[in-house]
Amino acid sequence: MINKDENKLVNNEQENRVTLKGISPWKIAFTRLRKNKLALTGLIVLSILIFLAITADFIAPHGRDHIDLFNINAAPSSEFLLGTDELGRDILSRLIYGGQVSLSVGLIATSIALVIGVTLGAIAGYAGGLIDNVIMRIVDIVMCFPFFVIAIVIASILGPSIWNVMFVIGALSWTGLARIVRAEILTLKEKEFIEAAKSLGLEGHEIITKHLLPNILAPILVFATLGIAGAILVEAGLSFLGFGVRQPQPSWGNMISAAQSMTVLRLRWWQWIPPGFLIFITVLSINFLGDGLRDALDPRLKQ
Amino acid sequence: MAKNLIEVRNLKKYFPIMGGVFSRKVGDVKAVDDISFNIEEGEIFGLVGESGCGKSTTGRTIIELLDPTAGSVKFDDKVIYDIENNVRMPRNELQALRRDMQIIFQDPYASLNPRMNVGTIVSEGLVKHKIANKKEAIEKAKELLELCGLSADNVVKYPHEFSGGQRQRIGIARALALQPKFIVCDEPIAALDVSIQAQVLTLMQELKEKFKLTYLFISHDLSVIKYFCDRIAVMYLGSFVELTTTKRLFEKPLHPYTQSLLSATPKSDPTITKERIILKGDVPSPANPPKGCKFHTRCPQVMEMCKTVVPEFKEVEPGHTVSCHLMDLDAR
Amino acid sequence: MAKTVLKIEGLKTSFNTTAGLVRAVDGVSFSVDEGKVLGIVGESGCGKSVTSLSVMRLVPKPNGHITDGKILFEGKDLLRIKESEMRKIRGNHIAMIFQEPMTALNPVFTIGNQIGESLALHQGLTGKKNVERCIELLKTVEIPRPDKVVDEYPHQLSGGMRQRVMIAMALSCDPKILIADEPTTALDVTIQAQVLELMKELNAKLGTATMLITHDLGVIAEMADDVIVMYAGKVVEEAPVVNIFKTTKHPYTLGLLKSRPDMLDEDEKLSCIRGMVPSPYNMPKGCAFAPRCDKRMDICDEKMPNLIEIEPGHKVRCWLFEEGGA
Amino acid sequence: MRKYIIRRLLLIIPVLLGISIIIFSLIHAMPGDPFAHLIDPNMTPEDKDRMLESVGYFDPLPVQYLRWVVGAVQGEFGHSIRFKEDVLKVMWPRIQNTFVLSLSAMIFSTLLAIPLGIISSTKQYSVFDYVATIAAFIGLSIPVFFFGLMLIKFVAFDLGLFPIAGMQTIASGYTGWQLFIDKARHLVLPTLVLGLASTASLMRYTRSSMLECVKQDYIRTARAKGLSERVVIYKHALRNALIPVITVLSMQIPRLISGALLTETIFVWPGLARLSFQAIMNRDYPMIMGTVTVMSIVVMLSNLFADLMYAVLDPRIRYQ
Amino acid sequence: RRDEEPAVVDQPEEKQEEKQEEKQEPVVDKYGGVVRIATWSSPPGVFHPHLYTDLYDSLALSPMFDSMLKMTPDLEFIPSMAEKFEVSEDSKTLTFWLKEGLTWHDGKPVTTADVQYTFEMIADAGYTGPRYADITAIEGVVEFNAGEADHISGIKIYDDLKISITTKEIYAPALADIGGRAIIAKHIWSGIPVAEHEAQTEMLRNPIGSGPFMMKEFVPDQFVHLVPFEDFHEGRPYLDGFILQVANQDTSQAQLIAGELDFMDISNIVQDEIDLLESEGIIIEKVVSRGFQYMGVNTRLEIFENPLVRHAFAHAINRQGIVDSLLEGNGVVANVPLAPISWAMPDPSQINQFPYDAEKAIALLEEAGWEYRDGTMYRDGEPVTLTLLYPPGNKVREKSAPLIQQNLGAIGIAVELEIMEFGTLVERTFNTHEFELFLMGWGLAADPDSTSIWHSDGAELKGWNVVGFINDLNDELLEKGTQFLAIEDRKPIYLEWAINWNKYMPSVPLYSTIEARAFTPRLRGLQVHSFSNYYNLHEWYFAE
Ligand SMILES: Nc1ncnc2c1ncn2[C@@H]1O[C@H](COP(=O)(O)OP(=O)(O)OP(=O)(O)O)[C@@H](O)[C@H]1O
Ligand SMILES: Nc1ncnc2c1ncn2[C@@H]1O[C@H](COP(=O)(O)OP(=O)(O)OP(=O)(O)O)[C@@H](O)[C@H]1O
Ligand SMILES: [Mg+2]
Ligand SMILES: [Mg+2]
Repeated sequence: MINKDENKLVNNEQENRVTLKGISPWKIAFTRLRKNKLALTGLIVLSILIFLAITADFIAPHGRDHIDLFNINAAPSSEFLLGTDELGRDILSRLIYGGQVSLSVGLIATSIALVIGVTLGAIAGYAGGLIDNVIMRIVDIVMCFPFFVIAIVIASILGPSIWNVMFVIGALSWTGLARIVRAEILTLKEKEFIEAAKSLGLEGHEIITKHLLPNILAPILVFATLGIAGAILVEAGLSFLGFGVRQPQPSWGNMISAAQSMTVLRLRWWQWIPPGFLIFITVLSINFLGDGLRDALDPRLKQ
Repeated sequence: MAKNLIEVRNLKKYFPIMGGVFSRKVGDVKAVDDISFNIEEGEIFGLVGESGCGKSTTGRTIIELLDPTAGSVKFDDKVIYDIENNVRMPRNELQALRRDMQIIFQDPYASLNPRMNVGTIVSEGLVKHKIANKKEAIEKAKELLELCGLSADNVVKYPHEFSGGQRQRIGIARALALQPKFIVCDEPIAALDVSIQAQVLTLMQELKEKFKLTYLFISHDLSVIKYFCDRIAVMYLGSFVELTTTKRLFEKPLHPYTQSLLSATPKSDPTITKERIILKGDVPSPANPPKGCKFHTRCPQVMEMCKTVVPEFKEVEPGHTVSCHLMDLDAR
Repeated sequence: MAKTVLKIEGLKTSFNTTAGLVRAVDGVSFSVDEGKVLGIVGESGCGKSVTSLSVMRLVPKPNGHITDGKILFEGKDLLRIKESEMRKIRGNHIAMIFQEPMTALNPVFTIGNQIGESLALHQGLTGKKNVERCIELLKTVEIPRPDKVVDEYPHQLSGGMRQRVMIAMALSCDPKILIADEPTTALDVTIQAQVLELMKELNAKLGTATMLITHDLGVIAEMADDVIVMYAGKVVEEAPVVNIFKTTKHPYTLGLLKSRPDMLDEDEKLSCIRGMVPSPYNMPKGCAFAPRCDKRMDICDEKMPNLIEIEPGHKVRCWLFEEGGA
Repeated sequence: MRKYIIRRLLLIIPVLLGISIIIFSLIHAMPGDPFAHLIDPNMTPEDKDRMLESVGYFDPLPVQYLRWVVGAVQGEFGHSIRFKEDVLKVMWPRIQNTFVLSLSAMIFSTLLAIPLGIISSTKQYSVFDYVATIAAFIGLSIPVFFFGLMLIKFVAFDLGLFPIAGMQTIASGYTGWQLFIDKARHLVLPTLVLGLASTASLMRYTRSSMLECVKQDYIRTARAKGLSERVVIYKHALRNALIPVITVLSMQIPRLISGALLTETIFVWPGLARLSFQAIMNRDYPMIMGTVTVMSIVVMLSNLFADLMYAVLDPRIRYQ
Repeated sequence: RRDEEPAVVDQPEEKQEEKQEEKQEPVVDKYGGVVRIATWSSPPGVFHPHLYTDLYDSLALSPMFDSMLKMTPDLEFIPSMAEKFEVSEDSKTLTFWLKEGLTWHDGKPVTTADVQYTFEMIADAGYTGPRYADITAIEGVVEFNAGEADHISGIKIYDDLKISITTKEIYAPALADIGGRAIIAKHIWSGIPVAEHEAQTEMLRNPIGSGPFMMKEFVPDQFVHLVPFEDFHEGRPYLDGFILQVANQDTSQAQLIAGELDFMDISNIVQDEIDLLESEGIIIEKVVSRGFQYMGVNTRLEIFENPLVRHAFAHAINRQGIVDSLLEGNGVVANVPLAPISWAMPDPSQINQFPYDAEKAIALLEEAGWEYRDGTMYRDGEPVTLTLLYPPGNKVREKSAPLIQQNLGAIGIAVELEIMEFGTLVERTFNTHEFELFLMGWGLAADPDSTSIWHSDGAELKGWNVVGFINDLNDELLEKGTQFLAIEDRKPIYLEWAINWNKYMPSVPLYSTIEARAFTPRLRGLQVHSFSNYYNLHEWYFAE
């Protein structure tokens, strides 16, 4: 008989490992993340940016779209801390508001990509056979779409708006994720715990949602963080081509692309350095955070 | 004689090999190729053989985790499937029946979902089959864990916080949660440390007695099988080559493969020198098994006829079935 | 008496991990004689592999360090020579066979390439001679169609063949010492028998001193001349193989023997060692085995016993046998 | 292997069909017509309709599509409305230019990223590693057009090291070496800009792949043979680490081709991406279909190439 | 060789002196050098003056093709290929005498048959280009097009050099539309049915004209390289080559300074940029634009029916602000749809100026029955929200959109901005009339006649009267305006027309810009011309 004695010993042993006791993987991930200085910095910077964007109405020193023809291209001063743009609008205020667009484009476009990519990838991987084949051909098709061509076509069909930008980016960038998810699920579904779940009588969708998806969180998260950064850059690129969000709404992307001339580059640093810097630190923070999260969630990095 | 809990008839499981343009099927891996046997209620039925011979596949196909290719399986007098007669247990009935048939896996790490806590893992089946609500199920899980030698407060922990032996106990607790009659044990101790193996074996033995369980015990380790099982089937390349009681098998192994298997087991005493039958070569691929007797390529006593004629799997004495042409010679 | 080829004294190897210092090998001493097989047994994590890697000076960097001790190879302390000098010894005088034949071979190079590499390095064999020697070596380890196999890749071979390739590779430069780290764990019974048979033959033929690491007592019984039993980084028992099996002293060794069904006598019940190996981060203060020991005494929890010789050639680390213990 | 390639090539057909149907419907759903930009008060609506009719604009869409498909199957991609030239002929020089630019960007990023990644991984957590990591992240976060303008401003204009735009000095009369150097000088900045993001990600990939490989058992085996650290890293580890890296590299081909729009625009590089952009702006339907088809084929071929590279580099796959 | 030095517009005093010095140098020294000119987009390569549809093709075409007459910077027509020309008494017939010895680039002589062929090609039923409407004023064109005649009855060839062309009625733009029409070579094209001309890619890419330069090399998306035509009737051009080179507007200034370019247009003058260029010694010549920018208002919509509403918009939008701030003074506020350079441009005192005045705007709207309450404008009880469409590309226009939004917002009208790519915008405006407000510009010809833009005939779908201006007096005056040849006769008609237009203001004119040509100081001899980018190209030369 496995007696009480044995139990006690087991318990003793457990107590010995105080450090690991009763901690969920999320908490462990967070603990690890906290140890990763770069990732932590990324998290803090992002939180600040998001906070600023959300509270823009209260903290922006000037109106977002207020045009002041008497102060066109003004250099930074006590009134306009970061100067004004070519219409005399306050750059600082527009930067704060611009975060709303850039960050939400990043987040929402990536969410769209996540929903499509994870769903299709999971179904393809789990179902296999004909369904898999059909889905993978769809993936192939979408993957072949030249991004800017489709983005422009859709923008001119639907009209330019922040929602369409999000939709376009989301609808075109899920293919990589679908492939990753499918590949992960293909290997994962051979794992014995999936068979165990089957032997308990669980149905396909329960197995996908309860057992498979939680286990591919790491690659999904990595994709998500990279995707957010990518979407912000893509919005900037679309703005450069004139297909970004519509005026007068600012985004960091259209602010920096408004500064696309040599004159501005040469003479008006306040028009391009701040949005450039914000895009840069956002992308950098997200990348650091993504890298940190991946490490934190990697089960192989047991410590 | 006890009643048969499991009756397997002419079970076959082929895995298709895909290839060529448009990934058409170009062949089969005959992982399980026509096996029949019964497992009596309360019995521990051992299944032994080399890696890749189809042991796991047999175990999984019996409880329909894998789709069978041919044959029939009866469980507790209910037909789970009978491919030839196109009988299949309806899905919902099968789901319900799953409560009675469970499986314990070889790799205690891979068989536990790393993202679920132990309480959820053990209670999942209870919730699924609406035997208990979530809260009750967790209580039940605690009981089961204690029964398997783990303290109840472990329910909030995650698999990675346990050692191999403890994880295997969690796996056993999960299998027991639904109070099954029959458990397929697929090499449950192979991945464990020597000193832990004995713990798990002992636990399984106790549970069997306590819950009147029937085991299909799969292993490649003859000494464990010998210690643990009542009857043993020796498998080679998807087929049974010998099936008899443990006692008979170790006293008088008839098939040359069984003999060499027995002699290959490292000796347990440095002072004894054992006569060895060392087999030549490797196990052939089940995708392309040898003609005639599948063992003839490695058999030390191979005869001409072995290369062409498939030996019959027949009873050479009561309760001792062998498939080898040598038996015919002996009879003569 | 045979010449001692390798002598290890008070070897200590530890790892810096984020969770703390792990003393993987904690004061291990032993010696290996020419033509003899020294078996090292113990449970997973007890430091067997780290011991052998220490001998090769291949403890994973940057975490792992050999902190103390001597490794005398033919009287020369390997821990004091230059890395370049050590490289000349590795693979040449001391060769190693690893646990996992599946992963220990580089998947992208041919067998011939991988065996030939050491031949070229240590014996200066190149070109056709190199290939010929490779084929010859493959023949020695009884690989069928060796002339084909030289040009094949590891994944094209079965596990047993791969392990034999590893052996061939290790033997390529006629090493004085062969370290085999669980050479058959990953193999099937019948294949294991083949490989063990082969190793035995080669040992008899070449007279190489061998360190055979395993957790399988059966393999030890089969192969070893002398045995050391390790537990939690320390040697707990050391004796000729017959003594280990017949006049077992240490409770841990005894437990190991009793937990294997094949070591049992007829009708004897399986008995198990309770609990688990202690976490390397949290070693008990006294005897590491004390928490699991049936014969535990109070002193066991307080002080680590010494490894003492109780009979000629038979050493035990247990308070049961040490003066002042019982 | 050959069967596999044939199979994959055959699979391109249904995918191309799907792509062409979708793109065809999309571009015709787009408001506007091929002569929309012709705001010429001297032209009457009838003139315009007549012109539209001459390019088949008023035919029912299925007819137009079928006409296109039937032509395409025979290698006839139609006549560009804007260029009044065969679509394939219009594309050909652009394809070459795109090829030159993307090849050079790929070579640049490979030559830079792989050594950096290796050094970074062998010196994990060193100052070099951190600097390289940060540099890679910077590379991943700079908008392409912005980086391009900065380079033009500081490198080309202020320092005068490279020409600002174009593919060559026009009517320079250069021949032989001079011509080559002239073209190479024009290629430098676009290459930097286009290769930037791939360099950064490739470097990260190489680094993590190397780190992974160095942990493998066969590296220990190699060391146990007495091989020097250089051989261990550059022969045994690198060869394995390169397998995923090269696959990633070949997967970047499509991004280098269709994603080069911004780079091409800034540096006035006459490539395929800009051609397709202009085709869209001008509703040059046959041209759009042509460029999209070419790009799709390139994407699929490079996917196939990636898989083949995998098989070539990894004997485990080769023999399956 | 013509040795009279052309008058150079706005040439500073000292440069004039320089010129004089050079004049004494032997003329041969002027020869040599290749001029590199920026173009923002590549010509697609349809180098046919009557088939091209892309503006950028016309840039390459103008040095290669010649016409019988040409327009001077003072908008006068003088002979080019013609030796002389004559207008008949009834003002309906133009007679041209070609210069003797004119040849095509391939050496074949130019004759009146080529002129005839040029018009017949455009009038052909199979013609696929956009210029047919230009010549329908000629007698017999419609019949020829319908296949009812073998030749255009209005065109009469007397001999190889003399030809006359007769219009159905007096046609004011005849000199431009007939005399200014580029002549194509009959011997090149006549063998091919007109319907198939546009499929002759090879011939389109290698045009044979009679202009000062001939095609050397066309590399799509990169450049067009032209070389001088030795036998040009006004003498071999000084330049050894003319290169039209694709450039990026954002970086072309740098290229100009770095010497990668010699000449470029600046359509939106940014003072800082000009300063930079001038500080590097680049010469900037300003030219008044030939067009104007406007805010189109869909007068078909009930909400905009009342002219007062349009007036209110004109008052509400700070047009002077746009000129002063966004254009940095490089422009003028527009109040009538005419180019500032046009002779028909009325005196500012003669028309309403609609100065920036938000109060007035509100008052006008209230007069029109709108309601202004708490900072919001209501119409029929609903707050007014309008959508303003505009295309990307023109930076000042892009910037003016948010300003208009803010200005209209100040009188309580919410405006949504919708930037859309040009093709889409054209669909929404010209092709379907589904718009409320939009921003666009008109580039005009030298002649003030804008019948096609403002006549009520053009108000249907796809017509150019996109704002839907329907006004009898307007139609009448437009028709009358072309029925005289002499400017003195036409001036009062167009004045009346402008006043009437200004009164109804079917769309809000915003501003006309001043543009500039920037070129390297080494480039000499050029005359800046509002309507022609490379006027007198054969006289351009490089100073050492
Ligand atoms: N899903 C599958 N698809 C294709 N072939 C399979 C699959 N599962 C198993 N096989 C093949 O079937 C044969 C039998 O496999 P099985 O896992 O039953 O062997 P086993 O006896 O359990 O071996 P081991 O001791 O290694 O677990 C093997 O050759 C294996 O390669
Ligand atoms: N690279 C490493 N970093 C940290 N700890 C290590 C490392 N390698 C080994 N260890 C620790 O050293 C101890 C001894 O390990 P070792 O590999 O020698 O065990 P072993 O006896 O060979 O076990 P097995 O039978 O599993 O191979 C273990 O506790 C292990 O956790
Ligand atoms: Mg198995
Ligand atoms: Mg080990």
